[in-house]
Amino acid sequence: FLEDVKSQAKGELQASQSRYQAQRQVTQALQTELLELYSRLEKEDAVAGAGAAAAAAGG
Amino acid sequence: FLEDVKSQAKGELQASQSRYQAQRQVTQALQTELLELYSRLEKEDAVAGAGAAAAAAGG
Amino acid sequence: AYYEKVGFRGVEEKKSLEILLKDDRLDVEKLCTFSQRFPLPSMYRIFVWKVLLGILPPHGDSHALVMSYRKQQYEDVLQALQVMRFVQSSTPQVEVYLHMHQLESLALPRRTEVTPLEPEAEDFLAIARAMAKIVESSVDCYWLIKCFVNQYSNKYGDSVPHLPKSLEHFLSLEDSRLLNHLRTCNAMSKLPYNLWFRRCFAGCLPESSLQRVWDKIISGSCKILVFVAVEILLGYKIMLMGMNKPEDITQFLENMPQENTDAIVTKAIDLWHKHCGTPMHSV
Repeated sequence: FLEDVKSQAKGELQASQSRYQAQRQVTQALQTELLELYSRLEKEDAVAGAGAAAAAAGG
Repeated sequence: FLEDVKSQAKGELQASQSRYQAQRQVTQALQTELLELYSRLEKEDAVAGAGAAAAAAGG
Repeated sequence: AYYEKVGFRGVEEKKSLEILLKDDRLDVEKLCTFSQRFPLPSMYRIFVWKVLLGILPPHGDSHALVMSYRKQQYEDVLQALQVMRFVQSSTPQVEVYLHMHQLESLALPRRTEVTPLEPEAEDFLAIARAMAKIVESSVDCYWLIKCFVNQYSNKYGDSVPHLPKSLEHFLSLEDSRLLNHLRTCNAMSKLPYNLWFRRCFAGCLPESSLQRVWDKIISGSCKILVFVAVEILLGYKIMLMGMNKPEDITQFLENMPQENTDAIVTKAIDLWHKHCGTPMHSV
């Protein structure tokens, strides 16, 4: 009977842990995506900045 | 003793659940940030597009 | 009389399965044995698959709680993909399942790179398409696809490369003339092994026949795949004997007629029991 209680608890804990792990993988995926977006933004800002500087020098 | 095992199992499950909740808050925050970035990028793209169109019309 | 006997057996089998399913704590081993020996009644199939694949734990009392976790996990992953714009309302459901699985195994492709799908992803999609026709609820469907694919590669990954050899062996026992013909026209190395042994006949057999094969895979045998392949070859022997180009043979088998597949699967299961024995633990 004790084994029974233990195995039931184990089943529930495993499912709960799997839900937690998925959430961690979601975090990683979101972080990767954010990093990519930030580097894209930085590049665009640099290009825009260079463009503005060139325009100012030309004008 | 059985009560002991049960309460230990319950404790472990609760710990797992609260880890999940914490991780979930992290992903929620990341998702919000991501949504903001997307809308910023879209605005910049729109501005850049309009600028390019104006330049083309002016040239 | 034959049908009476089969019908009677069917009722008896269903009763013995119902007795197994009444337990507070399901005996997974006995459920495996049952599924290896008998066809699963369709009303219990999805439930039994979920138990055998560990989506549901043995304890009935935990099922509601565990299923709520499973559902939440499904929704969490899906929501993240929507926010990341990997998934839109126009994305076909099986591709949603694929991206969810990729995210969960940390293998989400970079979206900036438009790369053709890996063969594994194509296999996943084929299995997902078939599962989606068998299972209605999308939460159940995703979990079943994911656990089926994971179980298959973890448990049988090492055996799969040997299945073509095994097919050759059993075909030589059943019909050496057909085997010789296939060898002579160099078709043995070009049989649709991916479709048969990596996709487990998803996209090859109609779902009504396919699910009876998957019963055996889920409950612990990948060898059944070999016997299904043997019976397909035997079933279309006359056609195959008339073909000499290996590409014609492959082409025919990849687009196999869908008519007699139930009979093919029944024969395959009999042949499998004949060669590999029927599990005889008490049920």
